[in-house]
This record gives sequence, C-alpha cells and structure tokens, in this order.
Amino acid sequence: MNYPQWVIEGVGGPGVIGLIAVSHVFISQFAVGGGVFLPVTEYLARKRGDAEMLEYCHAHSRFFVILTSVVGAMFGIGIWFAIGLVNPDATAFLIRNFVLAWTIEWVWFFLEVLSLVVYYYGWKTLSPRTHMMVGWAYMFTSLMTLVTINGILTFMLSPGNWVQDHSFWSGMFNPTYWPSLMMRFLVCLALAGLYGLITASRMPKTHGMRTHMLQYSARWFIPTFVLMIFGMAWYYFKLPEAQQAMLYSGVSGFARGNLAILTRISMLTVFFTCTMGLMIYFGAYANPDEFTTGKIVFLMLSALFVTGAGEWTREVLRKPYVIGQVMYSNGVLAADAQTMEDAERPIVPKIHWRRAGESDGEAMFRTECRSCHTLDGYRPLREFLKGRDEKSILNLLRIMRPGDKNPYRHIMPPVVGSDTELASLAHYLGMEVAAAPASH
Amino acid sequence: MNYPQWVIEGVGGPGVIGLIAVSHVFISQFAVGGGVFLPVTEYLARKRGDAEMLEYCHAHSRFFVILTSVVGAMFGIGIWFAIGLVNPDATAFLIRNFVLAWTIEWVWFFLEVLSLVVYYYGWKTLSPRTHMMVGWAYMFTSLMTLVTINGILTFMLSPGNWVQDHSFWSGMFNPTYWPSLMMRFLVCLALAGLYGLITASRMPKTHGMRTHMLQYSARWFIPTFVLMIFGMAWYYFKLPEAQQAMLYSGVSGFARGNLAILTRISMLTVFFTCTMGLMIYFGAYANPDEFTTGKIVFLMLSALFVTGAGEWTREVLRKPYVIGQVMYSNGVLAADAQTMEDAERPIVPKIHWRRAGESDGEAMFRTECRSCHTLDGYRPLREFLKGRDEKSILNLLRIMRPGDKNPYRHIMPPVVGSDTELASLAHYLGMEVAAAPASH
Amino acid sequence: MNIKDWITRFVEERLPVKAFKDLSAHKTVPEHKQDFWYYFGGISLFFFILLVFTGMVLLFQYQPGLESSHASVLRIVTKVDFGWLIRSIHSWAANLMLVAVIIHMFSVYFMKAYQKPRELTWFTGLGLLGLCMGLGFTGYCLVWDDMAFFATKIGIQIMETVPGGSYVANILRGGPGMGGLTIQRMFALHVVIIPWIFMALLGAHLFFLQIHGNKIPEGIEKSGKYGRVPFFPNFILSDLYVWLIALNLLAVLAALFPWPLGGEADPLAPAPKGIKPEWYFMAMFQLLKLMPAEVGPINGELFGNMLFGIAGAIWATVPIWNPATATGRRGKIAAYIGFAGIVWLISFTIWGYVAKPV
Amino acid sequence: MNIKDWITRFVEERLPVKAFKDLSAHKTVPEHKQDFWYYFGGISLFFFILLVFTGMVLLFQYQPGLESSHASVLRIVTKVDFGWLIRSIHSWAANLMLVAVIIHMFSVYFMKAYQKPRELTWFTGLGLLGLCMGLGFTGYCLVWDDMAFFATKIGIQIMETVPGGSYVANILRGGPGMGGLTIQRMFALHVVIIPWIFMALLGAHLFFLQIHGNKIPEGIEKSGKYGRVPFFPNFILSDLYVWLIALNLLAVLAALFPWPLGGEADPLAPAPKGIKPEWYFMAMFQLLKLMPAEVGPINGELFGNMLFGIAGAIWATVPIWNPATATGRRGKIAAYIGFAGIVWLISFTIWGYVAKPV
Repeated sequence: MNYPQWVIEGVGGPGVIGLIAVSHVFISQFAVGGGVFLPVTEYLARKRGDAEMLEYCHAHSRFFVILTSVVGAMFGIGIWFAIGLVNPDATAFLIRNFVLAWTIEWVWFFLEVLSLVVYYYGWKTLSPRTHMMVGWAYMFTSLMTLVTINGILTFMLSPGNWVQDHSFWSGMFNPTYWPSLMMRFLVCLALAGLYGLITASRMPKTHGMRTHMLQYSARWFIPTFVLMIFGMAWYYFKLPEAQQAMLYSGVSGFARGNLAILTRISMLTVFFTCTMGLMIYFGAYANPDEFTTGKIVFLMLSALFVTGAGEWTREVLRKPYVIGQVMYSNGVLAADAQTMEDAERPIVPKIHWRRAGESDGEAMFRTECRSCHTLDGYRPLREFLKGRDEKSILNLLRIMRPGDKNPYRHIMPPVVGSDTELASLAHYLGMEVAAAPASH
Repeated sequence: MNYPQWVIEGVGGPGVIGLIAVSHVFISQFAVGGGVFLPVTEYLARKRGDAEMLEYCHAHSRFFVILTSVVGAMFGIGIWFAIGLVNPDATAFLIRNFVLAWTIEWVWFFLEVLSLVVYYYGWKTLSPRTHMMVGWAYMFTSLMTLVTINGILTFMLSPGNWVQDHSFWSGMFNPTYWPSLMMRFLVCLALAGLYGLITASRMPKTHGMRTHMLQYSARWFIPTFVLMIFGMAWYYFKLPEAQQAMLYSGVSGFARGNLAILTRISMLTVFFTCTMGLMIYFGAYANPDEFTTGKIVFLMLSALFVTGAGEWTREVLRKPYVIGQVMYSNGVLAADAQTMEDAERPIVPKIHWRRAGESDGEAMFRTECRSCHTLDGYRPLREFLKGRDEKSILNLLRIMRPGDKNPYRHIMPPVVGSDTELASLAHYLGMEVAAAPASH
Repeated sequence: MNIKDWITRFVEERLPVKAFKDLSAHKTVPEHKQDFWYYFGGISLFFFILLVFTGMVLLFQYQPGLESSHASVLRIVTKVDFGWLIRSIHSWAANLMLVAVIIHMFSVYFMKAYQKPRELTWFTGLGLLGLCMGLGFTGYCLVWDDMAFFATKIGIQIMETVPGGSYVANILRGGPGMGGLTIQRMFALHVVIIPWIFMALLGAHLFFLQIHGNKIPEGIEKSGKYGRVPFFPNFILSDLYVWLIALNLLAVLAALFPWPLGGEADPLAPAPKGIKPEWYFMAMFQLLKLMPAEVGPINGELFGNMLFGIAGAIWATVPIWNPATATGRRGKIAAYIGFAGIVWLISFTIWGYVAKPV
Repeated sequence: MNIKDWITRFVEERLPVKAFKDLSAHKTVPEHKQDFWYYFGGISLFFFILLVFTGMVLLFQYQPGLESSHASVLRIVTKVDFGWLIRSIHSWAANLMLVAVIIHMFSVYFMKAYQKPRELTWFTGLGLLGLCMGLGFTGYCLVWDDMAFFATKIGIQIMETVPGGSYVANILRGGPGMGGLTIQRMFALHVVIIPWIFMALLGAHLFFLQIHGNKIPEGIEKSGKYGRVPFFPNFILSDLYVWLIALNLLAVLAALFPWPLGGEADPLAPAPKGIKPEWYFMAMFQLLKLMPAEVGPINGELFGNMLFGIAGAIWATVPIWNPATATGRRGKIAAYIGFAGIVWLISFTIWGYVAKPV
C-alpha cells in the first residue's frame, strides 16, 4: 500500500523470491554446516594425528571461504532486494520490528566471515592450538547467525504472544522457534556432510583417504535421518492451529482425492528425506568406490529439491498471511481487514503509488492481487476466471470479503474495498479475462 | 417281439452287451494283430539271423495261443449269449441273413487256431521254412476272420443297397466296409505293437534285446498314428447321411454348449489316439529303459478306453436302429413302424411272450423301452419323466410316434401302438414315476 | 544336415551349452520300488501349467462384476466355441492338481524328505499348498452362482472368528458385505496376485529340489536297493509320459462330466440347504461343524480354528521336531501323526459329503 | 553374534553358498566413461517392478466392465485412500519405463552390443520393447475415458489395414465393435497374458546378459581405457542408487502432476478433435497421417504400415546385416540409420504434439 511494487509477469513476484530464497537458504545452511564440519573434522584429525585428513580439511575449507563470503553474501543481498521490491510493506514491517535482530545477525555473519578467513589463511601459519581456537570461533559464530535469523523466519509464521505484547523477545522465541532451529541445524549438518562427500569423492581412488572420508562424511547424515522425523512432528505440534488445520485440511478425508498441493509437497519432503538417507547409504557409505560425480549431481539435486520443498511448505503454510496474524500476503494489514465488515470503507485512498492514468480497478488489482497472481503465468487469473463475466466476478469478490463466511479465508487474503471499488476491480478483471482468453 | 427278453436293472441290457463286446473286440483285434506281428517279426529275425529276436518271438507266441483260443473264444460265446438274450429279435434277424458269413468266419477262426497251435508247438520241431509257412498261414487266416466279421458289423450300421436288393454281398460289402476294415486293421497293428511292448518290457534291462524289441514294437504303431486320421475321415464320409447329421448335430453350432455325449466321446477317441502316440514315443521309443509295468498299465487302460469309446461311438451312431434302416433298437421292424401312421393299429398282439398277470402297459414298456432304458439306472426313465403325470407322459408318447414330426426320430426308435395301448403304457409309466421318485 | 550343424554351432557360440551338458550329465534321480511317488510333484506342476493356459483363455471371455460374472460364465459354457470344455478343463485340472499336491505332500512326509537339508523345500511346498487352496477358494467364487456365493460367504465368515480375521475378511470382501468388489478382490487374487507369489515360491521350491535332489527313503537307502537314472532325458521323458496319463484322465473327466454351473447368486435369498465347501475344505468344515457353540470360555469356531492352527503348526514344523538327528521314537510319532492326518482327511471328507445338511 | 553364525551355518549347509560366492566373485561390470548407459536396463527393470506392485494394488479396486471401468477409476482417484497416488505412480512409471527402455535400446544400438555373441539379447530386448508398448496400449484403454476409447479404437483400426490384421483386431475388440468385451480383452492382456510372456522373455534377456556380460564399446575396448567393477556389491549398489534417483523423479512427477482422468467414454459421440495416441506411438501416428489416401495401387495406411514393417525389420535384423565381422562401412551405415531413427522419433513426436488436430 505504502510503496510501489515490482511487477513480474510469468513466474510472478513470489516465484522470484522463491528462487532466490531457496538458493539463499540452501547455501547459507551449507555454510553453517561447514562451520560445524570443519573444526570438528580438524579436531578429529589432530586427535588421530592424521596428516592426510588434516590436509583434506585444509582443501575443504577453501570452498567455504568462497561460499560463505561471496555467494552467501550475494544471495543475502539479492533476497533483500527482491522482498523489498515485491512485498515492500511486509519488508518495511519486519525492518521496523526486527532491526535489532538483523543487526545482531549481521554482526555474527561478519565475525563468521572474519574467523573463516583467518581459519583458512592461517592453516600453515597459525599454531595448531590457535588454529583450532579460531575454528571453534568460526563454528560458534556461524551457528549464531542461524540462531538469530531463525527467530525472524519463524516469527512470520507463528508470531505467538507478539500479537498481544509486541515484545521483541516474544517475537524472536515464538512457538515454532525451537523445532525450526532443530530442523535447520540438522539440515546444516546434512549439507555439511554432503559437501564433505563432494570433496572426498574428488580425491583419487587409489588414495585410501577417499574411502575413509566418504564414509566419515556419510556419518554426518545420521543425526538428520534419525532426528528429522521427530523434528517434523515437534514442528507440526507447535504450529498455530489454523496452520495445523490447513496442513490437515489438505488431507481432509485423509489421503482421498488429489491432495492439496501443500500436503503433497510436504509428503514429498518426508519422502525425499528417506530416499536421500538410502542414497547416501548405498552410494557413499556402502559403495564409496563408485561414488562419482554423476551420482553426486543427483544427490545435490535431491537436496536442493528437499530444501526448496521444505521452505515452500513453510511459506505456503503462512497463507493467507505474509506475517502471521498481522499482515496478509498482499500487504493488507490484518488489523485493517478485520474492521472492514462494512462494505463502504474504501481502500483506494490507501494506495499511495499509482501508475499514471490507471483505473481504480487496475490499481486494486496491482495492490491486492498481484503479489500472488499473474494474469497468465503463476496462479493465472485469466485461467481461474475463465468463463465468468463482470457480474460473476463481482459476486466472487464479494464472497472473498473479510469474515468467517469467506470460504477462501484460510488460503487467501480477504478482498477489501467498498462496493464501488470492488465493482471497479471486477470491471478491470472482466475486461482482462475477456480480452485475451487463456489458451490453456 | 417274438422272444422273451432278459431284463437287467442298473446297467441295463446294452451295458452288459457293451462290457462284453468291448472286451471281445479288444481281445480279438489283439489276436488279429498278433497274427500279423508274429510271422513278420519271425521273418525279420530269420533274415537278420538274430537268435535272440527269434527266441523272443517264440516266447511271445505262447500268449497268443492262450489269448486267441481260450479267451477269444470265451468272449465270443459270451457275446452271442448276451445279444441273444437282450435283443433276440435282432440276433435272429442277423442269423437269418448272415449265417453264411458267420459260418465262413468260424472256419477262418478254426484254421487260425489250428495254424497258431502248429506254429507255437512247432517252433523247435518244424524246419524254419515250414514254420515260416505256417506263420504266414496263421497271419492270413487271422486277417480273414476280421475281413469276414467286419461285413456283419458294418452292415448293422450301413446296410446300403441291401435294403433294396437283399443281396448277401451288398450287405457284406456295404458303404462303411472298407474304411472300417482299414481302421480295424490299423488298430490290430497297434494292439500287436502294444503286446510286443509288454513282453519286451519284461525282459531283463541288462539284455540289449530289450531296448531293441521295445523300439521295434513301438514302430508298429506308426501306421496307426499316420493313417488313422484318414481312416476316420473316410469312415465319416461313407456313413449314411442320417448318421453323419447325427454326429454333426451333436455339434450343431459346432462346439457350442455341452456337446452331445456322442460327439464328446468321438472327440475323446481322436484325442486318445494322439496322446497314445505321444505316450508310445516318450515312453517306449525314446525312453525304453524306464518303460516299466506301471507305465504299461496306463497304456493298456488308454487302449481299452479308446477301443471302448470307438465301439460305443459306432453303436450309438446306429441309433435309432439296431440294424440300419431295418430294425429299431427295441426290436420293432422299421417296415412295421413306417406303416403305423394310423393310430389304431395295435402292437400288443405282436408281443408273443408275456409275464403272467402283467398289464399291457408293462408289456409294452418291456418290449419297446427296456432295451435302452432302465427305471433308475442306465438312462433312467424315473429321472427323465420326473414331474410328469400320466397325461403329460401320454402326450410325450404320442409325439414319439413314427413320422417326420417326431423330434426324437434320429436318436430313438418311434413308439408304436394304438391310442389305447399308448394310454396303457402311459398309465404304467405314470404309476412307476409317482411310486418311487428318483433320488437323483 | 548342414542346417543342424549350423544351429548347433550358433547355439554353442552364444550359450553355455557345455555347462548345461555337464550339469545334466551329473543330475540323476533315484530309481527304486517307491519312486512312483516322485511323479506327483511333476503332475502338480503339469496341472498348474494347464491351469495357467486355460485360465488365460477364460480370461478373454470372463467378465468380473456383480452383473457380468455369472452371465459371462453362462455365455462361456453355452455360446462360446468350446467354452464349456475350457472351463471344464480348468475346473477339473484345479481339483486334480490339489489331489496331486496332497498326495505329493503325504508322500514327502512319509519319506521324511522334509529332513535336513530339505527343510526349506518342505516349507516352500507347504506355502504352495496354501496358495493352491487360496486359488481354489478365490476361483470358486468367480462363477458367482448360488453355491459359490454362499460357500465364499461362509468361508470368509469363518475367517472372521480368528483375531484379526475380520480385517482380512474386509479386504477380501472389499467391505463388510459381499458384492461387486468381493468378486473383484477374488479375481485380483486369483488371476494376478496369488499366481505371481506362486511362481516365485515355485521357483524357490524347484531350486531347492535341484540342489538337494530327490530323497531316497531311509530303509531303501540303507538296503542299497536303488539305482540312479539320468534326469535328462530318462526322467524327463518319464515325467512327460506321466503327464500324458494325467492329461488323458483330465480329458475324460472334463469331456464326460462337464463342470456344472448353478443359478446366479441371489444375495437376498436364504442360503440353500446343505451348502458345502469344495472337497479340499470339507474335512476342516466338517470338524468345525462338530464344535459346540462354546468350548469353555472360547467361541466354538474360534476353538476349531485354534485347533487347526495348532495342528497345522505341528505339521508344518515337522522338520524341526523330527530332524534327521532325532531318535527313532520321534520318527514313529511323526509316522503316527501322518497316518492320523490321512485318516482324518479322508474320513471327515467323506463324512462331510454324506452328512445330512444342517 | 551367535544367531548370525547360526544363520550362516544353516544356510551354508542347505544352499550352494560357495557356488554363488564363486560366481559373484567372478562377475564384473566394465567401468569407463560411457558406463552411464549401462544403468538404463536396470532402470527399466525397476519401473517394471514398481508397475507390477502398483498394478496389483490397483487391481483390488479397478473393475473392468463397460459400466464399471471408468467409474472405478474415478472412485480410485477420488475416494480410495491414496488411490490417486497409486494410479499416478502406475501411469508415470509406465511412461518413464518406456523412456528408459527406448534409451536403453539406442545405447545398445550405438554400442553395437547386438553383435555376436549378443544377438539373442538384442532380439529378446526388442521383444520386450514390443511387449512394453503392448502393455501401454492395453493399459491406456482400461480407464475407458474419452481419449482412451478413441485412441484404442483408432489404434485397432490402424491394425486392420494390415493383411490379417482384422482377425487380430476382432480378437482384441472381442468382436467387430468396441464394447465391454474390448475392455475385458485389453484387461486380460494387460494384467495376465502380456506380463507372463514379459516375465519369460525378461528371464531369457537377463540370462543372456548374465552369460555375455556388458558390452564394452569397441573404441574404449581397443584403447584399453576401462576397468572392471565387481558386480556384487559395487554394481548392485550403484544400481540401487540409480533406482533411488528414478524413484525420486517418479515421486515428484506422480505427486505434483497427478495423471489426469477424462470424462467417461461415450461410444456414440463423435471422436473429440485432436485425438492423439500416447507419446510412444506418436511418431508412428504422425508418419501415418502424412500418408496420402493411396500410394500407387496401395492403400496409404497399408503403405505406411509396410514402411514400418520394413524399417522395423531392418532395425531388428541389425545383428545379421552388421555382424561383428562386417566391414567398417556397414558399421557406418548402422550408425547413420541409428541417428536417422533418433531424429525421426524425436522430430515426429514433437511434430505430432504441435501439429494442428485434423
């Protein structure tokens, strides 16, 4: 409402955020995992007095310098850029409330990069004891970035007591904070193991260390595959009731009919967790000699998919909010919507950025619908509204007004605006739908 | 009509004749086969100068002395006895017309036994040349018995021109004479081979002659399995049209529904001919070492079955006649029946033998029905007529009167008798059916 | 015979002909006065093969379904060329196969062929027997005539008395009542699921047999009164011979006593009097009928089923309680149990048939 | 580990463990830069196994019949627990299997793995491809929706143009028109007859593979740049790994793109516009569409079918006209034909999809 929005046809705004976010999460969790993997492995190597293993750690750590500092930071900025443009209201809201957390996170991240750089460049120069200390510092700081950012991410889904007390700490340590932290930590370990597998697999086969390090890295997955299912269950029970219901309503009459996409994707998340466990066992642990690049590619793809699927599930679970109980995903404040039962309260005056010459309907479309719907691409309105005329669209819009009678209230923000405004939106949509029938 | 009849409950008269006849045919065709087998084998053995094979022939010939003279003659008398008692009218008719043939057959049989006895007891005493001559005589006479009796047997099914000219020679060399002779000759060869198998299988396994003689005997089946199918086809095409239709009407809408029993049994005859060929190949020819008593028993049973099935088919094909076109199977002359279109011509006066005190109905039942039907056993009338009252039975009997409208005319002799007589028969049958309902 | 040479060379260059020849040269079968019993496994196999083929043919005409099952069987036996014959062969072969399998089992039992190292052959064999009975039960239902309907219904009800049985019963029926889904379930089991399991188990059974060869009864082995026949070609040819005998028997039965078909099942009608299961369930059925309503605190049918469970367990575990190392006393007990089994099976089956319908 | 020892001893005393160990110790698979292609046979097998199991599960609910086919599929995808998933897996696995089989065939073709002594492996493989397509064709019909009905109808009509084809067509349809018996025939072929033939042929195919091992492409063999990996456990484990990848792919496709189900077939309605066969028949279909009504004196469709016949015969007989002893020129021709085949297959399939419906 308060800011102009970035319009992306085709994949839509959420698609862009999604792509950047999944990559960002994948890489940054990789980095956190590396923060644990490297010092632990170094510690074990030193304890065993295994020079080869130590050398492996050294080679391995270079990747994390690049990954963490360059790629991680780049994607981090990218995601800020994207969410700022696509959903400026929500971004503004989060910044207003959690600027402290982000500051803290940035500090941890800075320290992490710092200690990592020292860790990498100090392999040959620092004394083992000092180097190990730097390593532990690297581990601690990288974990702390996760500990911090996890608060903001979980807040958006389950604001908990924050809705009442507006306390920073209530928001940070909200109901899903701990299970989410556990799951993300497990994922970090798994990803660390995954990268361990990659570097180990690139060692020459004749090298005995190859088999050793492959099996060593594979063991890093064990906590994930043992504890993840408990983490998921814990997370589920800590979800707000509406979200639980939503996950379950996707399975209403459990398993009958084509399940809601949300449920299907969360099922796939669980499924991939299992198959990846088997892939790592059959591929890396039991058969290290044949664990080659081709196989790793598919393991990576699977990991990427499961990360994406998990994040996507979390995002969609938030529906119809972008920030639980507080702000709908189109930027309309829940507080506003709840008082809009009377049909005469206008919304158009709150739209502060208008394109020159655009109708009220178009402006409303851009503000209220565009963050989730494109015309022809992602969740395409032309297809959804196919065959409806203006009047029928108006009726539909009226049904979608705030209140318990709105059948879409669990999955879509309510439509707000006066009768005249809704008519204007309906007119605009009706013209668009009639103008270029979807070819699907 | 002209003689008293032998009443057999249960299997019925035809059952007794059947059992005796099948055994008789089986054994006498065996004997004829032996008549060919022995001299041919002796000839081959002498040509090869094979003393062991000759010794085998000697041992083998003992069986034929017993079989031909004792068992063959016994069953021959048995069958005379049975047909004379069960169907005296037909027997009398055949004797009247074919006494010459029977006399000739008896002469051949006498010569056969004579030459066989000389042949057997002369093995050690006669010169090879003389013995061989006796052997050929034995073969010739045994074949001649078949050549002769075949005329009478085929006459009963297809009297051919005899119906017009009443010539003895027309009756003997009737339409099915030659195909029947061919088939019976083939069967004789097969049975000879079968017995050859039996005696050979009883030789010690260590004896090389065992394998040789088993394979030699097995070869005797070859003509049968090669030519039999042509013989059957030839026979079929020479059958009177009514009989062809009958075999085929069993397969009306070929192969649909549960075929008539006649058709099913003739199918089985063909089927067994094929499986026996395989049994002899797999059992005796390809695997002589393992061709032991147990296997032979089943081969014999199969041969007995196929003989029985073949004879049964021929007998049933004759229906409704016992002597084609001349005498119905209940002894009523076709000539009589054809003139009985008027319903007032009585039949009871022609029944010359009456049980004391029996009703006309019972007498009619005994004369007209009994030769094919029992009350509860073979083709049981109590079951067939179950649920019908006297009136309904009378209607059925009327339908069965001579003429083209009788739907049963192809498989049953017509019912003859005046209206009063038929009523009497219906009354008798009605009482019997009501008295003791069939428990089937 | 240039072509023959060419084929021989072609095959030899591509397949391990020599290995096969070596194997077959070494493979022999004992020959003695009781070797007759060896054929029954082969006969069972033969009937199974026939059942597979005739079943496939029937499958072209049979249409499972509440409305179509009985109608299509009726069409098969009245309208389809030789349909009655194929169906009759299928039914008769199924029954003859069970006869052969049961004889095979008892002969193996009395020869003590279940003893080490042949325990697995025994267990897989019992599994195959169970599958045969399962095929019989499910196949019997498919014609959906009066008898089939009620026999299936009662059979499944008996299952329900066992703990957990109602769960299985509901799967078999496709719900709490008999209906179109019941036919479908029976059909799925009969034509696909059981046959595939059967094939796998049969493969294992034959594999074990191949490894251990035929058992020679102890007495005969000690007396030394036995020879050895090459499996190939002698025993194979003997097997073929015996199969032909079986085929002849089958042909006579199938052609002269076509398998009957009752009226279409009417689920609403009361069960006809004297409903009886197929003969291979008769002995069990008759024993269950003897059970009083309650045996002590236990439901009578459940008690009967427990009895079967215990008896079956004793029977199945004979390789364990009467191993090759056991004393002669155990062997005697085993023999007594075997005789008792035969006596029970025969007497109760006959009793079941002559008993007045209740 | 007393139990483990006991089990080891138990098994060793009863099964030829040593022989297996010897066999597996000698069995190796080549390892080189193109060994990637070796996995596609295994992937096909994996999908086949999945198809067997999901097929059995579907069989519990699917009821063939004019009235029940579509209704029961509809029930499966809307009412039965996870029915939509099982069906989706079955359909997707079938399509993925065909993809894998086709890749497998082309890789074998270009590796010249059909050459002596592997001709029989090639022939059985082609047979299996044919059966796969048969399974696809018959299975597609079973849902009895609009598309299935008309695709089947047209498919069978195309068969009729070939001499003797109308006889086969009538068997497939169970008469001159499409109806309940058509479903039954397709069903019988799909669930019983083709699978059994498939199993037999697959057994032969794997047996030949076991005898000859994997073919190393000529160039690699000459260069000597290859190693050998033990089949057990290395290659088996790699296979399992690849199967998991395939499974993941399948899971994503089946869960996120559930196989659609059209409206029930209405035989009286005109064929919907743009009826298209399954993609694996598309290239053929598109080529047939190009045929004029008459080519010289011959019917156009018949001519097209003759073309397929000739092309198929050339393709199938490649082991004969390009044997291991052939000159390099023949090898080149074979390679050109292979490329032409791929180009035709891909281009015509795409063309078939983008072409305007006629």
